[in-house]
Amino acid sequence: MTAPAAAPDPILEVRDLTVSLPGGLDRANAVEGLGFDVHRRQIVCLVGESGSGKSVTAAAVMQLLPRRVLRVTGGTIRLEGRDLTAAGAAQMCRLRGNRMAMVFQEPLTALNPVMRIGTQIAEVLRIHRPDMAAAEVEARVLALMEDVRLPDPAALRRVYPHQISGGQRQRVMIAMALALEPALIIADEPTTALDVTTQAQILRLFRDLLTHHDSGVLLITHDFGVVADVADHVVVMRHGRMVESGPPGQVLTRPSHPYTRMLIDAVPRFRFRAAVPAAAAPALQVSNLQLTYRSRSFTGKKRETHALDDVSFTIDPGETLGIVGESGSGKTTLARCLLRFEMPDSGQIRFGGRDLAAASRRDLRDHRRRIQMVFQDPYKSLNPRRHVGQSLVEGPVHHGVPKREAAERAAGLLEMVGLGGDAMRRFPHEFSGGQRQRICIARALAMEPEIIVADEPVSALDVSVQAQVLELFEELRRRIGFSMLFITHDLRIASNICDRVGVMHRGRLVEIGRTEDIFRNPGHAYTRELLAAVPGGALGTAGER
Amino acid sequence: MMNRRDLASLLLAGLATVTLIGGPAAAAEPKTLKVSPHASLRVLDPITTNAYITRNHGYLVYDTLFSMDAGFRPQPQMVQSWTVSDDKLTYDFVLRDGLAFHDGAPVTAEDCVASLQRWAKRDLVGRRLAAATAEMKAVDPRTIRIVLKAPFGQMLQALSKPSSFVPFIMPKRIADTPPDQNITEIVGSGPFKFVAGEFQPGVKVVYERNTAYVPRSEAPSAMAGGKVAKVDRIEWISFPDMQASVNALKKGEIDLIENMTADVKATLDGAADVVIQKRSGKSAATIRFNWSQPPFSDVKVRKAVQLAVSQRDYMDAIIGDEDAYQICPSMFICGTPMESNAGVVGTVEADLAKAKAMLAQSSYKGERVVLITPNIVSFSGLAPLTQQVLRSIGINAEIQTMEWSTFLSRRTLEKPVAEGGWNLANAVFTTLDLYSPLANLNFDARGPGAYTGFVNDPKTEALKNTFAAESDPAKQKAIAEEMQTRAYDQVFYIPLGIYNNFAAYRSNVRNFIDSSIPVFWGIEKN
Amino acid sequence: MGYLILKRIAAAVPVVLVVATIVFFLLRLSPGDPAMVLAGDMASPQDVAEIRARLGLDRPLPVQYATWLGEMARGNFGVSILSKQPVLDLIRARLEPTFVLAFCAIVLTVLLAVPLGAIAAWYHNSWIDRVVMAMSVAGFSIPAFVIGYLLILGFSMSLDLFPSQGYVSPFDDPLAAARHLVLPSLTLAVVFMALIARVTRSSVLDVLGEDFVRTARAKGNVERRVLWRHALPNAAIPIITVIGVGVALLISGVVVTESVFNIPGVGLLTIDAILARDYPIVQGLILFFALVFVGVNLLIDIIYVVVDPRIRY
Amino acid sequence: MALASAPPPSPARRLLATGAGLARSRTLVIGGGLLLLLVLLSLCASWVTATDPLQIRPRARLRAPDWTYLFGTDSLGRDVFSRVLHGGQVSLMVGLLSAALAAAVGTAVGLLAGISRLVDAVVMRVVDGLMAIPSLLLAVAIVSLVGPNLLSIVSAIAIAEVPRVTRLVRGVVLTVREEPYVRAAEGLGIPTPLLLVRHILPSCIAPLVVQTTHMIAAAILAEAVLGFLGVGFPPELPTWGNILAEGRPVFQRAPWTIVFPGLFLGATVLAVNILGDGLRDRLDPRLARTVKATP
Repeated sequence: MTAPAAAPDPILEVRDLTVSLPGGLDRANAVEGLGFDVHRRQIVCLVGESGSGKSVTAAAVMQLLPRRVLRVTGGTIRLEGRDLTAAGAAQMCRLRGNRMAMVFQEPLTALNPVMRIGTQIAEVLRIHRPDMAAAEVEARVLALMEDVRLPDPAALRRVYPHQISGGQRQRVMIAMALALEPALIIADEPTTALDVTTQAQILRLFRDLLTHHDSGVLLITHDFGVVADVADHVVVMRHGRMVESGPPGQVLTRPSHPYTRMLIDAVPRFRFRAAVPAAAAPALQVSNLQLTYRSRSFTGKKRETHALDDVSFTIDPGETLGIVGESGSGKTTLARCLLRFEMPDSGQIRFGGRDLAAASRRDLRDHRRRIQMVFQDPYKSLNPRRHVGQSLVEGPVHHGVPKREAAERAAGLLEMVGLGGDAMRRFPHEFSGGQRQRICIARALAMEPEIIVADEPVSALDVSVQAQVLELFEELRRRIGFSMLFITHDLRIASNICDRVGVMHRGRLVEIGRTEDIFRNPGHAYTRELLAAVPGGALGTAGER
Repeated sequence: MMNRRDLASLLLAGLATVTLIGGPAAAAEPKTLKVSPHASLRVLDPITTNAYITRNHGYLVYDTLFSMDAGFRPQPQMVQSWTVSDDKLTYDFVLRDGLAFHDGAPVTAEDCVASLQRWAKRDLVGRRLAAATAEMKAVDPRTIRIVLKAPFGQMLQALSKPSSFVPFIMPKRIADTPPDQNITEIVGSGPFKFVAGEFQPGVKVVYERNTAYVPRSEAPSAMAGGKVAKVDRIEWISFPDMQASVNALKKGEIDLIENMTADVKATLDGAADVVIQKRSGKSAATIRFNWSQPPFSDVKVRKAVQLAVSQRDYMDAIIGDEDAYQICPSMFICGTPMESNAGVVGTVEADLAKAKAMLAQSSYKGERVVLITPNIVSFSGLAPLTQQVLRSIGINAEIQTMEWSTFLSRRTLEKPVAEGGWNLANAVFTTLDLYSPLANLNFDARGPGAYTGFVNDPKTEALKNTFAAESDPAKQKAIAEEMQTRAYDQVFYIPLGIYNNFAAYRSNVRNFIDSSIPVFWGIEKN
Repeated sequence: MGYLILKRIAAAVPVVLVVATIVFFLLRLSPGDPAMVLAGDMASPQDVAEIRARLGLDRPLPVQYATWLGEMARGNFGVSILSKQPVLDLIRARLEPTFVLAFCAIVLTVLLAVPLGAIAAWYHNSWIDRVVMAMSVAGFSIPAFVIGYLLILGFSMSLDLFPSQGYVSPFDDPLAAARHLVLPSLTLAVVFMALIARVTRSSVLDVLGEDFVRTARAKGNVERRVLWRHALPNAAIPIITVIGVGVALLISGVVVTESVFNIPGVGLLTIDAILARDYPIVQGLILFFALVFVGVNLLIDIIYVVVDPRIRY
Repeated sequence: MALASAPPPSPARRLLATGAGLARSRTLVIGGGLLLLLVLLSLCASWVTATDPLQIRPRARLRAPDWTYLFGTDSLGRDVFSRVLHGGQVSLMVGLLSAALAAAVGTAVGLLAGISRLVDAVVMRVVDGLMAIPSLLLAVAIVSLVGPNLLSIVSAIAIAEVPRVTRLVRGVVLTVREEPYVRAAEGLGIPTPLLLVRHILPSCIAPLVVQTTHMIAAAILAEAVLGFLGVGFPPELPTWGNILAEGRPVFQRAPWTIVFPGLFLGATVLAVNILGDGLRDRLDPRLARTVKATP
């Protein structure tokens, strides 16, 4: 229908797209009046915070919106000129996987767990090319696996999704998406669930594939780092509407909309703190901590996982020590050991003149008051059935503080973390994620701890909120002066908040030292690898002094 | 009408016959009678248990020296002839020809002596006989001699004792088993053979015709007369509830239901191809008192209850069908030789005013009395109605329902209620339990240790001894009447009326002998 | 696999031991005296005492327990008090009808309830879903004996399609056996079907919310194939688990069903034994049922490994 | 552990949960209403009918329903209507008490399992053992051995249900224990028993309520089955199980002796189950997931 314009025909043409929400919500439409194009061999990034409608847009294009809940009520979606909003169910089945394919965020759950990966890749071919010979299908599957650089395709196609790593799973997803050379690949946060180093590899793969294949990519992300790395065109969304769009160079460096600017400014970047003079005696001294998980597989083989392998470090009073590393490196286990949720096999945790690792149950109670934790997920770390006041008062009261006094202090703390005193009588679900994390911090502080262990305290938050919470940490530390063990996977965040930083890899602390020293002159190969993988390298350096 | 399933089972049965029996027998189609008995057969030894079902099983497999006819008279069965000495102390019994056990061995006098001795250790009448006996021996292979110490007028009644325990004759090697141990091999000389290989306790019992059996020439009458087996095979199939067997009979899945109440019978009225027959044997419901404990140790309290009872109310409430019950004050049951109305008090209609007056004179002070009852169907209406009767004259009665076995052990306790004892219990008997003044448990008046209730009346015991020695029927009757008058006066127990049960069978079944005990000779199936 | 089976068997031993202990003390500590039953109506106290001594009922409880456990371990489940036959023989003689009945009920359930549940999940909140769920609730709410009687009244007495009672072995006469099995299997299966349909529905609903189902759709699978090829195999684990746990339900059902349809199986034996206070049989039966339960669940653990590659022990 | 920012539940998703909950409350109303009606009828039995449920009328047995005897009379001439209503009191009480007992004991034991691994191991072995005994059989065995009375029947039915509750509660305990907010409370130095009661128990309430309603239904049925098998309450006590058992032999002759108590029993169990389903839809947090499932 549309007459070919001067520019090559877009593969995907979204015009005036409106997806309506059921009544009774804070807004009427999940997506409103959205329009953009995707061309061949082009990566278009749809970027925005949670609730911006970017995922709904992807589902709308695939026509995979939840039935009876979300409906396309306006606009057109054209795939290679065909209007998808008018396509029937059978026609959509023919198009999906064939002319357009999708890669999802969490590759573990997105793959059928009880089907061999080779079969899952082959399924796309079997559905859309029913007359393809079995040998041909097999050959194509192997070729695809080769294409996405999966090792040893012949063996790997017989295994199940749980037997391979996250990165490999995502490669399988991509192989499935590429199977029939679709015109459009939609990738919904394809790297969010992956470790940084893997994320970098997968993004590289996306870029490379465009040089071999003729597809266009619609990539959905919340991460401006990713945008900076791969985008050919950027669409920024907020509350279901497009805020701004353009080539990345323009949007990232000269954003025209204040919201975009705010988002970009909130992206953490390397920024080191001034050095703190060393103290005479450390607040906490960990030496030779060792923890090994043993399991026995049903073939009788023993499997050992060194969660902590000879870990030693100290934290000075008032100091923030960062622990960085990828998932499975033992960061969280370390935190759990410090709070004695987990019992180390050997080693010492010297704190307040006593060895926590050997403390009795009764000693433990006293110690737990002096060392408090802030958890990753603010949605799960407050008891949903108790109001905020109760959660804040519970600990101090239990340790002998009179109720009235504890309540007064709690109110003061809420004030301090930026929430009004009326927060005391409200329930956690009435607060946003950032506010809840503030409450969690207040709860920890209510115990007047000497050390706070913060386990990925901002990674579940939107970037703009992240920045605010990090600022809060800084401010509180200045005012109260506690020591902190700050666990994060994000080196940029670590650079902002940590005096010193330790790098963990497979249970070992491979390197520890002043943050700036480590990041500027990494001594260990793994640290170098981590630094190289930080997304949005361009942005990162831009933020550096 | 024959449907496919019948055809299939016929074919199958035919096939089985060919393979199992083979030869000429294969030509004739075996006649199998499928019966729903009143209970599941579990214990096979009729001397270790007094269960009716085991007794009925005994009548199929075993034979007896004498047996009782429809007029409650003893008739010779295995015995050809007998003589009594003039002093009435020596009896000689001669066995008839052609008697043989199922294992092929002939029946000898020795077998009979061993069997009688085993029986006499268990049975009440048997014990009485044994007590009166000086010697019992085999004079020759066909002659049994019993020498008495004192005259025993009930000799033939004892040897023909129809209900448990029955003096069945079994091979000596088996009869030598101690009477409290179950025999393991079921070999008799009766008209049917027990098929041990097909016996499944609680499921199925199988009997085959004893082709070698020589029946007497007389016509069958109750347990007496010629026992001619006319079906080849009898299967007793257990049913968990009555309704299931009624349905099975309606559908022709079984041929005969041996025993059912009037209520169940009513559901079969008008069913196609089903014949209903009123059974001549009757059941008798009773209230029994615990004499060993107050308040019923006081005869006035017992009399008060006696006056408050109406047999008609009981019969209407638990039976309902007027054709199926009978108001019968006779303690030896109407229709038997000893039936009499001597000494009857109250019973038919209640006289509440008189009852209350009697109670007022008694030692009853309004204390709680405990009525124990087993949780089985034939008892179900008795206890609630008894409670209602007692309450109507101001006796505060509580029902305690329990397991049959608990009931049995509980009612032997002579302790106060507070220590686990009891005050009242309902009991149900059959004609055969009660027609004989000697065997009638309601007249066990030995006091402590006697049959449950512990009736204590030496006068009655003395009367029974006189009765046992007496052989003149007229005098016997007079003694029985005296016993009944005494029992009514002292209120040994209260009879609540008697009722009939019913048998039902497919219309192709004929000649089901009307007997108190269901017997399976004479019966035919076309 | 061998290691797995060994390990599971080892884990089952304490369970069986616990059951044995519970059963022993439950029965021994209760009132009601088996010696009394055995002695009968007119026995003297001496008779009863004699019988009690012969059965070993007069010895101290711990001694009885130890003796009993030892006998059990040697496979001697004792002798029925009433019929004097070895308990093991009695149970063995009753196995076939019960297993045939249970097998038919399970097959019926899997063939009917699983598809019904899956379809209900697929048409979530539609009238089909409501009908299936209503049937399932009703199945839970009507006692098995009522269902049994209704089936007999309708299909046996009125329509004369099936026999009203009894059992014919399928090894003797398959046709007659089938006719005899239809109504009892249905009766037994009703509760089970209600349970399985329900679990299938919720399990499929859960799976339908999983990401890989979205992936399957994104690949261009038609909806039917998404349900049968992707959702159902993944929903299998909870369904199989419930089939295992449901065996207990089936055993309880067997007791009632066999009693309604007069099927000479283990269930009928159970009722008879309990009503007659036949201790050794009751003990043997409860242990037997526990073994069946443990065995079935062991089997299910093995099936897990087959259907779900993620599970390892 | 996960490095990703798990996005908070979108408004759409939250809306879905409440929306569906409202739609489902219809089942709550139907189940609750029906149950309320039946309970009221039973509780007010003495006002609804003046007839004594125990009064035997020798010359009015097996009367078909008419205006004097709404549901007819049984084989002893007792008024079935009065018996059914009065029987409801016992049956409902058995249902409530057994479910409450099972829930209480099961919860206590389940929480106990949360205290330490050793306690857990011991408790779970016993629970597994109880679980392996078919519940009906266990109940039949207990009642027929101890003797039938309210206490024995209620506890027999309850014992059979305890393992299920224990497993349910233990499952919740083990899951919730790992929740950060419980960890946080533990970190505050709250001792384990208080932790169990204050922070973990409330999470058990919703599934427990649902389970308890279904247990009430199961218990009412169990009482009926016990009655049917002849090991229930003493026959002189009118309960639905006993009324059904007494009607059994005369069923084909006097169907009203079975039909009316059967209807009441069925309706009550159905109402309780529907109520349970309604509650499940209302309270079960998994509802959110089921909504997401809609294609």
